Amino acid sequence: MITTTYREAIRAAIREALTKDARVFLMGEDVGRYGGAYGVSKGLLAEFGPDRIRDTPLSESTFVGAGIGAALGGMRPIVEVMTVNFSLLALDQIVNNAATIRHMSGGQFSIPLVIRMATGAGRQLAAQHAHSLEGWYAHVPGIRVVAPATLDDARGMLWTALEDPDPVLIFEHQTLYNMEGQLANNAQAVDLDRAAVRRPGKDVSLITYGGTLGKTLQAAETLAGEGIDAEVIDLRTLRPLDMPTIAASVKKTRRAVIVDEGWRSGSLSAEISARLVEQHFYDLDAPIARVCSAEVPIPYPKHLEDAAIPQPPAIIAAARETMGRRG
Amino acid sequence: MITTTYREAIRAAIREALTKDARVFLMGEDVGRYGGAYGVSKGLLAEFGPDRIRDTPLSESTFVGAGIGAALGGMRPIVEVMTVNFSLLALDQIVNNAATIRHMSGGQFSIPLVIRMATGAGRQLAAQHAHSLEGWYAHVPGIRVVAPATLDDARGMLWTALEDPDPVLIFEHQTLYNMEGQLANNAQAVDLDRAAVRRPGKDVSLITYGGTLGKTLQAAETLAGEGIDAEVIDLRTLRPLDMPTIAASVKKTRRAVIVDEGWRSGSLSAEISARLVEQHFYDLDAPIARVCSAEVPIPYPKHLEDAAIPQPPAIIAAARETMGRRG
Amino acid sequence: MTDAKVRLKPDTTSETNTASDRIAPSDRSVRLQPDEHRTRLLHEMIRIRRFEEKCAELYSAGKIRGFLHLYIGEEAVAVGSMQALSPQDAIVATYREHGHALARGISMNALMAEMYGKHEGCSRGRGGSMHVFDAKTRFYGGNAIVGGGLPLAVGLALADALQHRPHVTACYFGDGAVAEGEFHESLNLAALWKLPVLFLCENNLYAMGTHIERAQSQTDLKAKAQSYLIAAETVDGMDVMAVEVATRRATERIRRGEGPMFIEFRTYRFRAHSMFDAELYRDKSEVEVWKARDPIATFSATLTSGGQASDVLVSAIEDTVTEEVAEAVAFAEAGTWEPVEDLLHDVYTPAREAHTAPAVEVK
Amino acid sequence: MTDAKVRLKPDTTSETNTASDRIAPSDRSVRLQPDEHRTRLLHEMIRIRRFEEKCAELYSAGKIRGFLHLYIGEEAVAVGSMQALSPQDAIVATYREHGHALARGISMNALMAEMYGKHEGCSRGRGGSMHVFDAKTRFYGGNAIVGGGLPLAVGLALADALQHRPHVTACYFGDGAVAEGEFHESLNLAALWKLPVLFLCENNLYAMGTHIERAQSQTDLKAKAQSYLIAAETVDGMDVMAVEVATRRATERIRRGEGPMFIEFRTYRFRAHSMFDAELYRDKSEVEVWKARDPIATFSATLTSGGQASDVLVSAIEDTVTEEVAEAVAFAEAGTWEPVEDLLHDVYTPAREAHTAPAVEVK
Ligand SMILES: Cc1ncc(C[n+]2csc(CCOP(=O)(O)OP(=O)(O)O)c2C)c(N)n1
Ligand SMILES: Cc1ncc(C[n+]2csc(CCOP(=O)(O)OP(=O)(O)O)c2C)c(N)n1
Ligand SMILES: [Mg+2]
Ligand SMILES: [Mg+2]
Repeated sequence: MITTTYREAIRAAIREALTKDARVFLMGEDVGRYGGAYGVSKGLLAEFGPDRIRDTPLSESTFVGAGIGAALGGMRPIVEVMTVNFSLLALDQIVNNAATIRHMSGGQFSIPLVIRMATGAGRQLAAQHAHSLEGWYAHVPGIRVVAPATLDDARGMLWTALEDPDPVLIFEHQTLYNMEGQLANNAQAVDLDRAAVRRPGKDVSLITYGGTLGKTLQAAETLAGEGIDAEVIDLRTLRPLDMPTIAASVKKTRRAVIVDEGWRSGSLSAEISARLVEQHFYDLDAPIARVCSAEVPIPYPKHLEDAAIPQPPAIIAAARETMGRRG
Repeated sequence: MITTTYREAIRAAIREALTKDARVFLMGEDVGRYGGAYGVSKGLLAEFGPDRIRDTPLSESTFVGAGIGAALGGMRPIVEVMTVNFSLLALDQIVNNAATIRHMSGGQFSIPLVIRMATGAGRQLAAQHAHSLEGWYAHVPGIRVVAPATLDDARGMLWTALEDPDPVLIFEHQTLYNMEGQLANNAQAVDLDRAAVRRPGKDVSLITYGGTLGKTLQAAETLAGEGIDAEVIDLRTLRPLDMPTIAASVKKTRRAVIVDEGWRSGSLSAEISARLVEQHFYDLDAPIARVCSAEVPIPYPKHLEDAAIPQPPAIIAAARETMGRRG
Repeated sequence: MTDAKVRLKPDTTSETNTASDRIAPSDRSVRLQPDEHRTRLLHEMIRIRRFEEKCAELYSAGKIRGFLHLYIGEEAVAVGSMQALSPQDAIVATYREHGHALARGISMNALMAEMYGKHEGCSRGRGGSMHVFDAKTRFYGGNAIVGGGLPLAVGLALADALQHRPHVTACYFGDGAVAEGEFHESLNLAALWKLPVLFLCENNLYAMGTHIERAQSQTDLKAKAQSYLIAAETVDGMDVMAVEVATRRATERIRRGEGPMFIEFRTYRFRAHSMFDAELYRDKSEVEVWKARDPIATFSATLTSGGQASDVLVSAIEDTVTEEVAEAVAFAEAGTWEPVEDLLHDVYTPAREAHTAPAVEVK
Repeated sequence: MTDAKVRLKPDTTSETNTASDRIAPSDRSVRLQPDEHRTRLLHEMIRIRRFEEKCAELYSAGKIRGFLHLYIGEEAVAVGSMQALSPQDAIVATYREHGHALARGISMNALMAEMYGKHEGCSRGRGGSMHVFDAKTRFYGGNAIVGGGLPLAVGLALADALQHRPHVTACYFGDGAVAEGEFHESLNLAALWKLPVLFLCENNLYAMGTHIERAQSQTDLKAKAQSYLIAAETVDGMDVMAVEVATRRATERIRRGEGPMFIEFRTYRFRAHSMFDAELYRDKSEVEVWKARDPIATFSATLTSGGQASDVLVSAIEDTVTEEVAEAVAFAEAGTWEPVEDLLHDVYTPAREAHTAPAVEVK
């Protein structure tokens, strides 16, 4: 085992991909000389040269679209968009081209493209840098959406994403880059299909992903102290959702709390709730609860940012309420 | 009463707004000489001149952004984006500016902007012209989203939207423009806050909006023939959702089917379902059902397009199942 | 050209574009069998014209649906420029791409079946008129988002460059697209990275109902390309030979590694923007002036008066084309509807590549 | 200038910019009390410099959080250009806007409180460093999306034009923003509609770590503006007087109704892009070369050597500024946190306008 960070784990994954597959290249704003806005690609330019570590001008729509074109042309591009907020400038390319070309061409062309972006709040970056829009992307047929929440996933999802013949979006929560932990020396590619039970439990299912996994695990520990044995599910894949894993948990616990940093209305949590009701209504002993972001652009001051996004106390309270207990 | 169309009703509303308020102007691609991609603004250029009916170059991000700026500068712009598909090019302006400037400025500036766009499938326009993304917009705090499904709303929502100090997005379903019907001679502005019960019933609530209202009413008629008395709710406002009206209906019927032309996963229907479960779990006698678009970019051929989007038989089947009856 | 029945399509199998029925790329003028080549150009333009006239009819008959954008009047651009492209070059077009598809060598049968939405269509019916795709000829659409194809073209060219393939990506778009931000971003990126993209702007003066004067502060579009230090030229898009010569010059330049190039073709659409357009925005007289420069009529007249073709030959071409169009309609009519059960096909690619788990150390 | 304690801020109440402490707009050279005016320019630049140096300190101390982008080195651009703007003109800036905010007349107290996120901040603490807004001075942000302000500026100018107000909208943005599609769309629209927008490009050679040579195929940015037929000029952004003179010329031109104008200011940031930047992408020596042209040091030297100011005066300015900054910090420290219960404030505007139901016939 080695001690490493989420950032380094992603870098190792990129390095591995560049080494193993000559078709892979990394492209985005400041991925080269600067080393990546979040320092992920530091050193890679020196190692792989400017053909494979490509700094782009500020032009999200075109460099994402060029990634689509390069994928069509036989390459395996990794496109980095600094944050999901800026990806709105490239949304037309992602939704109208990347997600549809296979279909519109009657299956003649696939787009083996990987797009990585940072997401989420927690660093006081305010209303144009802190949103969690991965739930939006998960709405779109034709793409796959994943969110690594652990070192293993940060290390292992990229290669699998690159092997996918269709576009895969990888969302990296801003607050995770510095997360330190242990990783196997021979950490490998991981699947992109299954949710993971990060903490087994029998009383209530806490379903989450990405940046809120840590907070949810924290909440579960506190709940354990109160005699509530929470199971924590890390979705990992946001599209398609791994309903069998979610359902198995909920069938066992008969209660669910979904924790999602998206704005509550229309967040991914709603979809999970709706599916559980459609398919497991009679397995549920209590209303499904959701802990999401408040319906406000993320404010700058720490106390307001903290209040705007999911925090352990709210998760704990929701779980308790689901159990019929009041705080 | 007069006989008119949805298209003409919107045109009348625009004309009225231009007449009543010198700050109002209409801007967008081909709204002038061409008369609007859907013919909505035909004749208005001749009547109001090029200062107030402004043809723009193809540059969605900038003319939407200019609408925001003009609203900041004291005007009351109506910006037409031809279809929601193209609005993805302007999404950065809508989400990162229109929806956030009031907040980021600490309430100093409001953006009294109205954006109209066509949405939806049904005309065989295929995968880049046929999507229903209004549910996406309904996810975003800071904007209001409405969907006129009737002549009265087509005629009456615009003025109220223009009076709103914040951005309002109006979604006009492509298939409704030719809808003909009766309108009062003195048709007036209508509220933007409340859902409407379009057909009272006691057995099951069919909740829908926009382009699928007609199909849902049709389904309700068929169901009536089978002894199932469906109540049909037209949401009208997608953000904020009028939960009291929805809840009142569901409390009465204890069953709900949500009909939404968005792709099923992550559609607005999920949010409604989730809220009903959170707030009315114990009022429900059956799982909530959803009838949505299939998870596929809309295909060109009619039989596949028809199969991809909600149709009366699917609505009927879902309602029956909710009632415990099989087809 | 002795047998007008021979279908003259680009050779999609030969390695380069020096096949005997094509002009040698290094030659600006027509050298090999010039009459045959010119007759082929005429033939290709007539194929497009008659195909689209039939489409208009079929639209009225309800056989073709959705949006239908005719290229009538602009045929010289697609036909002339395609002569300069090799089968390995990539094409990116717009929703007004029937002409490009035919000139590129997509069979009329497959194209017509696509117009119908039949499973035998070149996009298996899923795309329709606006979404013509063809892997064999590297035809990457058909794109119904104005400007949406430009970044794809840049990326395709990047892929060729990175793989050291000597191909050009030809990207067609309209004058309207020039106003979109993606035009700017794509020209800059292509120029910055010296990518082999040939930007082909079909300036037909209108974007739907908006005249270029009301869309562009600078209507000399080549000046825009030059502001990225991209070599640029304006060419008469009603003259098929001029189009061919200019495009050939451009592709040669690009193949020499001199980076992207931009050509503005001055052309005009004779028909409405789409089948829904009442054409309120232009005078009939303006249309008539341009119709006098009909690329087919003028080229045909040049050829016959110059003795390179006879009236007999022209009418033989017309006969061949009539037959080809009829055959395409029959093919489309006989085509099948994809079963509704297959609705969810082609959203994702069925099989992933073999998954070989890596075992590389984390540094 | 006799009393260095007088805070020299733009007059935000006077109707025009001919208030006695400003240069008459019709005069390209400094006419009224030139020494006082020049000293004011120096004072304004020093205010910005010391304010930001304090911010850097406060950032390290954890008082300021999020992203912090310092303007140090570029002060001449904001200070010089703001002289040419009237209080009724509109300003649109970027996330690197402290200098613009101060030069525009937003009080240092309110700005510092905003840096802290306190409720007394100019954006009530909601925005922070990147989102400075001020209705009184028509300061429309602060925009953390590169290029995102350009369309807003076009719209603000359109609103002025439609309301027959003689105002200019000044839109500041970086060299990096020039690559974004919105730059292209916005310049075209402003030029096409002849809107009173003054595009002020702060070319500091870098967009984060990307040198302009690696971002633009054409690095002469004025050539880009000219491709929209927009009058354009390149100006030394390290020379506050040159900046003022050029901007004044531009605003006069715009007020005469001649449409938008573009100025590229050649400048340089002495500090990192933001507080997270390790500056791997440039040599220290390059920074040193530019530092030798420090707009404050050079202007101060010019003034003292030319006799328009004395060392005593300069140190009096420094004292005043030190005091002002200390006061601003004290103000921010004493500021309050908005109650958490108010979290949902300012998402929507509380009251709608009076609703008068129309009774107009449908035609
Ligand atoms: C982004 C986008 N905006 C608007 C439209 C609607 N639209 C389709 S074609 C067209 C005009 C395009 O004009 P031009 O680029 O000149 O091409 P032409 O149709 O003349 O060949 C418009 C506005 C669209 N398809 N995509
Ligand atoms: C659309 C968008 N893409 C990327 C970023 C991240 N980013 C912030 S500042 C910056 C560089 C901008 O450079 P420039 O326009 O030259 O302004 P400067 O910082 O030099 O003042 C980048 C890439 C962003 N904020 N917005
Ligand atoms: Mg055109
Ligand atoms: Mg810069």
